[in-house]
Amino acid sequence: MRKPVEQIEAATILFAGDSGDGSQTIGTQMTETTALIGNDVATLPDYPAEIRAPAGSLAGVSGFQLHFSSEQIHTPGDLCDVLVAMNPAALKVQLHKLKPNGILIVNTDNFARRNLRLAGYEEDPLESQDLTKYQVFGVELTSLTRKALETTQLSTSEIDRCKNFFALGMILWLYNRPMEYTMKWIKAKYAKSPQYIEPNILALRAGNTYCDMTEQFAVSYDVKPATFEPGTYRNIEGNMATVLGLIAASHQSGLPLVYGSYPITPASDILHGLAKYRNFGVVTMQMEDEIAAVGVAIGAAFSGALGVTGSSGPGLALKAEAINLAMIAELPIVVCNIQRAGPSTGMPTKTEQSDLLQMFYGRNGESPIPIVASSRPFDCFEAVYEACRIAVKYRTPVIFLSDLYIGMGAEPWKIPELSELPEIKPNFTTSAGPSDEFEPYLRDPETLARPWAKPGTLGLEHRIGGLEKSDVTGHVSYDPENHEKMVEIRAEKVARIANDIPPTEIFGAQEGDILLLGWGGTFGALRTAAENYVAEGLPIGHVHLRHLNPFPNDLGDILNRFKKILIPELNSGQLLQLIRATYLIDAIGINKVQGQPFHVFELHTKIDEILKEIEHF
Amino acid sequence: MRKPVEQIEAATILFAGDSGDGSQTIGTQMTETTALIGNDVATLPDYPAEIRAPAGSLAGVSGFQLHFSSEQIHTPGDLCDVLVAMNPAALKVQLHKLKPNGILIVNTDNFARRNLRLAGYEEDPLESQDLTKYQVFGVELTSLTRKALETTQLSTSEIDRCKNFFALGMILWLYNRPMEYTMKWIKAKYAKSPQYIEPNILALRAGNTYCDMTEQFAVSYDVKPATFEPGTYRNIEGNMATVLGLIAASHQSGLPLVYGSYPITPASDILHGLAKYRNFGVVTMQMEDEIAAVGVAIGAAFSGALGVTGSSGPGLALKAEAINLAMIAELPIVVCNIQRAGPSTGMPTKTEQSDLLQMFYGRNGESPIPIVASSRPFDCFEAVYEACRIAVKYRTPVIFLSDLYIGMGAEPWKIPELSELPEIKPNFTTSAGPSDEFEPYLRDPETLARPWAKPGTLGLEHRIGGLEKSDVTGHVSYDPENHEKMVEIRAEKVARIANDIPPTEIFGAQEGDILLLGWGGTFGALRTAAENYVAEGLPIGHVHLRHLNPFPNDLGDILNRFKKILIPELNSGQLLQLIRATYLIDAIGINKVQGQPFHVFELHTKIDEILKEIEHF
Amino acid sequence: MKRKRTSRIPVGAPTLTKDDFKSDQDVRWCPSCGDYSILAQTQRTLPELGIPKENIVFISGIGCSSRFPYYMNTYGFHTIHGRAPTIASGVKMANPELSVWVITGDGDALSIGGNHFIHLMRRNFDINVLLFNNRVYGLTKGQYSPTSERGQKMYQSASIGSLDTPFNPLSLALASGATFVARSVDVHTDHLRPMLKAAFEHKGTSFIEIYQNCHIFNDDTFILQRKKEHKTDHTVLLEHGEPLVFGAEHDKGIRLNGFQPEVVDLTDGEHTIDDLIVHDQHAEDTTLANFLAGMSDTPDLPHPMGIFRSVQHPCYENLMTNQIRTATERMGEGDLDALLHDGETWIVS
Amino acid sequence: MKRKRTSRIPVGAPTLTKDDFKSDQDVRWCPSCGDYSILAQTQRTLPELGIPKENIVFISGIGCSSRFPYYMNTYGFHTIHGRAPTIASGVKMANPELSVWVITGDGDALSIGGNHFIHLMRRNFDINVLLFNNRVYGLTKGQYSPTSERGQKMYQSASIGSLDTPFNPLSLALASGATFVARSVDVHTDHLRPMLKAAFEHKGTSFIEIYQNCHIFNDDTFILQRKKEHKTDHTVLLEHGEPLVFGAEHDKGIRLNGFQPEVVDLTDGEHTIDDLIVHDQHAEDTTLANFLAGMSDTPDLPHPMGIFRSVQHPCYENLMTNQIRTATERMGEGDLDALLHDGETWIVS
Ligand SMILES: Cc1ncc(C[n+]2csc(CCOP(=O)(O)OP(=O)(O)O)c2C)c(N)n1
Ligand SMILES: Cc1ncc(C[n+]2csc(CCOP(=O)(O)OP(=O)(O)O)c2C)c(N)n1
Ligand code: SF4
Ligand code: SF4
Ligand SMILES: [Mg+2]
Ligand SMILES: [Mg+2]
Repeated sequence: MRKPVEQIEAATILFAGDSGDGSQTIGTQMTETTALIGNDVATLPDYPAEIRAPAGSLAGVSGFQLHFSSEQIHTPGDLCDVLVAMNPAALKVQLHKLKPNGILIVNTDNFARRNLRLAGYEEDPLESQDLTKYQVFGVELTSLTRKALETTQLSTSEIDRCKNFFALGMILWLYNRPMEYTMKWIKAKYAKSPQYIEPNILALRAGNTYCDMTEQFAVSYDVKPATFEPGTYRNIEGNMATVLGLIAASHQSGLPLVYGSYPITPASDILHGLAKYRNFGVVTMQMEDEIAAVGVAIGAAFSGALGVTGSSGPGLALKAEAINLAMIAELPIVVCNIQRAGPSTGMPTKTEQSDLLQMFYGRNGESPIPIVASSRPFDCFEAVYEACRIAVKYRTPVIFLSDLYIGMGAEPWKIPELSELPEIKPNFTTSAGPSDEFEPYLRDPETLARPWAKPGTLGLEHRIGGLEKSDVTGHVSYDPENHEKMVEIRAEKVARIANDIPPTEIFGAQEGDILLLGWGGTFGALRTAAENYVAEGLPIGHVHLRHLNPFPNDLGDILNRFKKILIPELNSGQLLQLIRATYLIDAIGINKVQGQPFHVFELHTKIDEILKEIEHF
Repeated sequence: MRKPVEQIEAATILFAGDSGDGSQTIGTQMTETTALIGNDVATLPDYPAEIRAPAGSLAGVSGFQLHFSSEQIHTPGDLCDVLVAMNPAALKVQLHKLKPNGILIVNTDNFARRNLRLAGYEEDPLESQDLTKYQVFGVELTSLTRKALETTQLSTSEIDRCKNFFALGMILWLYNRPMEYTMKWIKAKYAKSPQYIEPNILALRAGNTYCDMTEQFAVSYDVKPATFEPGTYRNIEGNMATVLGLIAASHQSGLPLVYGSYPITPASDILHGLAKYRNFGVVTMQMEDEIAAVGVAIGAAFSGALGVTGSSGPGLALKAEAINLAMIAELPIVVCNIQRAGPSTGMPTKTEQSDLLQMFYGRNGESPIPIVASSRPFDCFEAVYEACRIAVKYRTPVIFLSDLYIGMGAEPWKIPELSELPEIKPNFTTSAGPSDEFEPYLRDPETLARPWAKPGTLGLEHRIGGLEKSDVTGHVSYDPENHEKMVEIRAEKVARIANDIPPTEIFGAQEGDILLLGWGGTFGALRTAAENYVAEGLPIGHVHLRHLNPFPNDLGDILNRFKKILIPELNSGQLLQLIRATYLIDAIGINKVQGQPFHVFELHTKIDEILKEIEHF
Repeated sequence: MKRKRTSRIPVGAPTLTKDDFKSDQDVRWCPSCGDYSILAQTQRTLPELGIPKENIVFISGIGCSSRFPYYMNTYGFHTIHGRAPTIASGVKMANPELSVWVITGDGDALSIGGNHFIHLMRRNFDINVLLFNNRVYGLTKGQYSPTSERGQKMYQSASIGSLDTPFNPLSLALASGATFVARSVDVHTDHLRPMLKAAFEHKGTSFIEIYQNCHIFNDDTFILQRKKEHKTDHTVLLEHGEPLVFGAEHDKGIRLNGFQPEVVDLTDGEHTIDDLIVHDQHAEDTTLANFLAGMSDTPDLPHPMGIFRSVQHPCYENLMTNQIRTATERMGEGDLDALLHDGETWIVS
Repeated sequence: MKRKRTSRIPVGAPTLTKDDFKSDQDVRWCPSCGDYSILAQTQRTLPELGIPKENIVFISGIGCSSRFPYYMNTYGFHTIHGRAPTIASGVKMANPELSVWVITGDGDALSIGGNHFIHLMRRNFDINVLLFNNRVYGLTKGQYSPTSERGQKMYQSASIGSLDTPFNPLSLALASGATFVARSVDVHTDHLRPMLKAAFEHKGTSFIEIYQNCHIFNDDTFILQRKKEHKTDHTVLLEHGEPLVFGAEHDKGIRLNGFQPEVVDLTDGEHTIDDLIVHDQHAEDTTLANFLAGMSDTPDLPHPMGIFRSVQHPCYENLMTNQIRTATERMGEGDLDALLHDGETWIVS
């Protein structure tokens, strides 16, 4: 008998278990199903530390959080409505994320003494008083799955690997979602090992039926579709959006894409993703190290291709010397930095925004390089495309900043029309010009870009390199005035990109008490916080910077329209430092350096404080 | 017959010629002689671009400028009183440095058509009107030397190589300096090829006699000894002072010195210099690259030695990842950056101060590292010693900044008493402490330094690494709060070094209109400019920072006591950026990015402008 | 065998056991990972070396294998990717008394760290290098490495197969001047332990390639050399002065055909043991060692296991220590005050 | 010999001359530097290759030798220290039509650039690498390099002599899987030119070590191999299929003694040409090539000059182009709009 259905606006679910428990898989299935139904969705996979942890240990807990809503949302949610804990370790690690009175589903079969000990529980939490503030549902997930699959040909250990779908079946019931999408997915996934299709589907159904038949849940929930702009949508992860953005830039510009890389978490997926699209002429080269990888991109750019490289913090440190060569040689390459928590090896599976100043200044000498940051998973497409556009138009390396949080997070994306994509024109030089002497450092008067002359073009033979070059002719020069001039030209070229940036959008109040100024992966938390205050009618605005170098021309003006500038960052205050130096404004940082994204409530707390201070003045 | 002697306060001489002409040698001889007489001296060798240029070409001109005085001086002088030009190229390149009515000595034997053409002269400048504003002395240096040496056994080409000493003989006469020091030097230098001793001495004497006998110079000059603080003095180059500072730190701390390096201009001389002192137990290792070089320093520090590495801009970029490891592992190493003109390969034989922000921020994640800068050649001793002291006391990598200009410049140095040198105590941990469990991240409550436990010590076996470490225990930790705490501790540890820095000295006005705020190799020009204004009674002060990270605690106060803060730098405004961000002060930069040091008059021009502006307010 | 510089445990002191070498950290590799066995053999071998455990230092780069130092109750340093040889050089140079072990993977040593690897070999510090070769990047989840076979499709990275010709780590080490080169297998415990011991005993850089199974991302890549049922036909044990015989029944051997190795059947009546190549691990010339190293690149030949080369050359740290001694004899113990006053000085009073 | 991919000058077009390959820049090496001769031989050889000069790219690192591209009137890129192989790989991959030449020094290629060097060799791009070996860092004024002889006191850096065992560049290249390996001498112009040509003709990475004299910092380091009066006794010319004979009177030869090379006197009545090693540059197995490469490390043996190895393996850029072709055949030419709509989509209206 179908139980009552309650309409709610949004829900947040966290699946947690051992790395081998398949939480990522069912999280993704729930995400896709929910997106297809028309909810807005945001996800946050939370991988265990980059260590192979023993089964059942705290270090081995893998989580997948998903937030969906009938309204537009921007974050994977702060606290959760439902926590699915496949073992005691998952419970221990993730319980603090569950809302009071939230639904806690645990696999009681995994709460044997050994597992409790591994998780550091002295006594069984299911029997103690600790969980009384939650709605606890102990389910014998393993036994129930085994029973449901006893007629199949699978071994017990194979059957046990299906239990995640039992759990998914329950959650689909709880939120009134159809099972079709997942069934289709299972069929496709196991097309080559068809013996697994039926059992997984059986487990899924069993979980669903289990809720139907038992008195476990008093109600089920429904989240109506969100209102989206009209268009065709898909669900997309940040790193995949980066892959598509790069291919799109290559396709639209007509430049072959050459991606040089060396694996590193969390940037490797861009290499993996691009490697699949050889039919777009995409060349990926897994090189011996990060230096070789950027070398390949530089060489490709010299040859007239779109040279791209990607890595994360430590890899970026290694690339610095070569990026500087691309800068002085004025060759268009794009350098992707999918940031993770530093310093040094740091916490490779956690997120952070702490490479901004490295990207600005981490090279010897005066070395200005444009920096473009994406703000959310789907935005990676537009942002990396913009990086390619700037690189080609201005003949300069461009840094594209993303981070682990947006790179691995997913959300619905309105697929753009190809005709909406900005133009990228390589404008190769094909002849020496009137003087008949090709001048490789003669500049475009507007952009200050120098000519791009591909090897293979008759009459444009020329030599470039990392020694200072004479203006116009490009010959090696140690002339003092020339050096100063070239340093100025290179800075001015980057500065002029600001003329090519649309006016800055301010969300919420256009002037007033507080401006939240952010960049990168904190967009969701900042926008949600801003929406909340704006809904209360408070004079608070939010600006999220896509271009970090140069800053938009109108930024100074905007900053002056607010009493306080708040700069929340997942670092110790890096944009803060730049804004203070540039605009001499006493901006204030809200900083979190925990390898975790902001919770909206953390922002609220700080903003409330500041609001109080402002009132006291 | 001895001609009249005129007393003057100071003189600046520039020797210029082909790389093979020996200008560096006679420049050094004149410097040593002059220092021994008791003048204050400052020098500036100006090497040709890092290219083997054809003889007689503009690119091949090598210069050596020297400034000496009966007063304290701080720079090698702006414009010169005497220019010795050994060929037309030298004349062409260096003439703009000669004062109007200055003495120009040219080797007329080298002004044949071929040489004129190589230097790009259409007609012989000695015959044209261009030189009328100078006192031109054409001397047949080559022929005269050949004549003087005709009785020796040397071949003509060997004889020609002695002509620089003929020129030196003339200059010694002109400034009434004795020839003894040089004669002694020639004897020592050619001890193993004695056939060269006599001829060189003959040439020297011949040049001297030539002035005595001919009517060339109407007067000769005398510069009285300067008043120095009492003490024992020697002449010293910046890189050599660095070598001695490192050996002194090793000696005083009892820590063996291990220097890992890879050759690069202008840092190689530190490697060359240190390699000579194996009898101090100094280990130098020329490694395969800059990464390996810093790796050696880190390993040595882990083993309980004083690990040091040195390089210049591009090499520093390569070392960034490993320096970050030393930072998170909290191991004491010293990283020397002898800056040169960037970006990229840039202009390797020219000076610049443009790596400051790279040193601050050129690493992934939050990576605070103390930075100490030397301000003049002899100051390298004290500054690098201070870097070692901080590294050992706070268990942290420390960056020591020098540059090509001070590294290759020379001046008299008052040799310190060993007892004056600050203490450096390694304080190795030798036992696990009361808990019997060694805790490698338990901190000194005052300095926040962690213990230094050398391999080989029983009971202190422990593991460190680049992953985030748990406070106190040092175990690998992905705990969010721990990470934030460790980021804060590492920042706080560096911040506390400010408590260990003496109060900042302000030269000149202690408050008033303008504060000249500088760092590094610009000291001489800034101090000279400040002295000039102070002498005129103007309220101008000068602060030169030794510690760039952290800033001295009293700096904010000092800045507030002046109407305008002027920050002259040989870059596009790097300290400027830091000061603006930190103190929100509208400081103004005076920037020169030409690969050349400031001329004092350039500072005067800007300061005068600002003074006018202040008056207009 | 010359005496090691490393100081030895005094006679009569309690002997150490395997457990003394276990740290308090949970070992975190995947179940069935070959790294467990290598760890266990190392912990079993170290007590036999007779050196105090506080004199032992393990230095690693980054990778699954590079977690090794955390599990050893000795001094340890888990450094950065590829750079362990440089840091180990600094450790050894600053204190030649220490017994220094570098733990590295095929990616760590031969991809990003390839240059340091070859330079370490030529410098010949007295350092032991254990390369865990699983022909894959384990830690970053299954990309191909410089030892992965060409065309091999990997878990994620080269979805269309690697294009690179793999390195042979032994050939590279030999070409770089390595003085001790050996090979063993993670689970061949009775072979691995003596190899570890021999590496330690060798004065100079010792390099052991250890075939290691990555159960998750490259399972069974060395199945023929690792598994009991295959290994007798697919490996040949090198013994100094002995002919190259292999097979379950010692029925096969390797002989030279021109410059090429060739398998012969010792039971066919045509070939005898006298036709076979006789191993000489102490040959100064590397031709034989090179030849043996190349065998694993040739399909159908057994992979040699054991010591390929072991020759005595001067160690870097000894040469440096000699320079210091000589300089001190010649110039006297460094006198700082005299050094500061070196050259021409003058006194102002 | 397979046809090169590089497009050729159309028949009938004016032929190029040496002067076409001279740039307008003054050549700036020290007088008597060996680099001049290498430059001249290259400028003389290029017109003979029949390829348009706009299709030629010279890529170098940093060092005296690396100034080379500035003097060639082709496309050129003077990059950063040690990284030329990586940039050249990108250039070639992005446009396989180009004829790509890497110019490097012993420090550039084997010290800071050692890793890229060995990886370039194993990938086998169709790139030509010329290593100017002067056994010293010229540009930075005379420090020892990885090919400097041990114990050699250098102009300034190792005032007490280098402690490192030198690399043999050929051995390293061979161990890395190089498919074309040769050696020549700066001033042996009639030998160098055919080597340059052969390198170009070879499809795959071609590596030539060129003994080069640094007149200023390491004069005459190769005096025995460079000077007319010595070279007949101190070099042996390799010719495919020919025995290893040398000496002014062709009176000496090299034979194999066990695994060791040995000089024999062909006039002593005991030895004949049939005892000698016969060169086989096309051998797939590298044992012979390794053996020949090792000769220059052994005192008193002549240094082999010529082509040590030349075998045909697939080139990286061709393998990649094939992957692109196969993928396109299988999946169709990339359709961006379809790609963006890949997977599950839904429409909001
Ligand atoms: C500078 C840098 N680049 C890349 C990485 C990412 N990374 C970590 S381990 C590794 C490869 C590991 O492979 P291997 O050395 O074979 O060790 P295994 O995990 O197989 O034992 C890579 C690419 C890193 N940590 N640092
Ligand atoms: C990153 C970096 N490190 C060091 C240097 C300094 N450097 C320039 S060339 C060179 C060595 C040159 O030796 P080699 O490659 O043998 O070339 P040669 O000058 O002998 O032709 C060095 C160490 C540099 N330019 N960049
Ligand atoms: S991924 Fe492979 S190498 Fe790494 S721990 Fe797991 S099984 Fe071992
Ligand atoms: S220093 Fe040596 S290698 Fe460099 S240009 Fe001069 S002679 Fe040639
Ligand atoms: Mg591996
Ligand atoms: Mg060289």
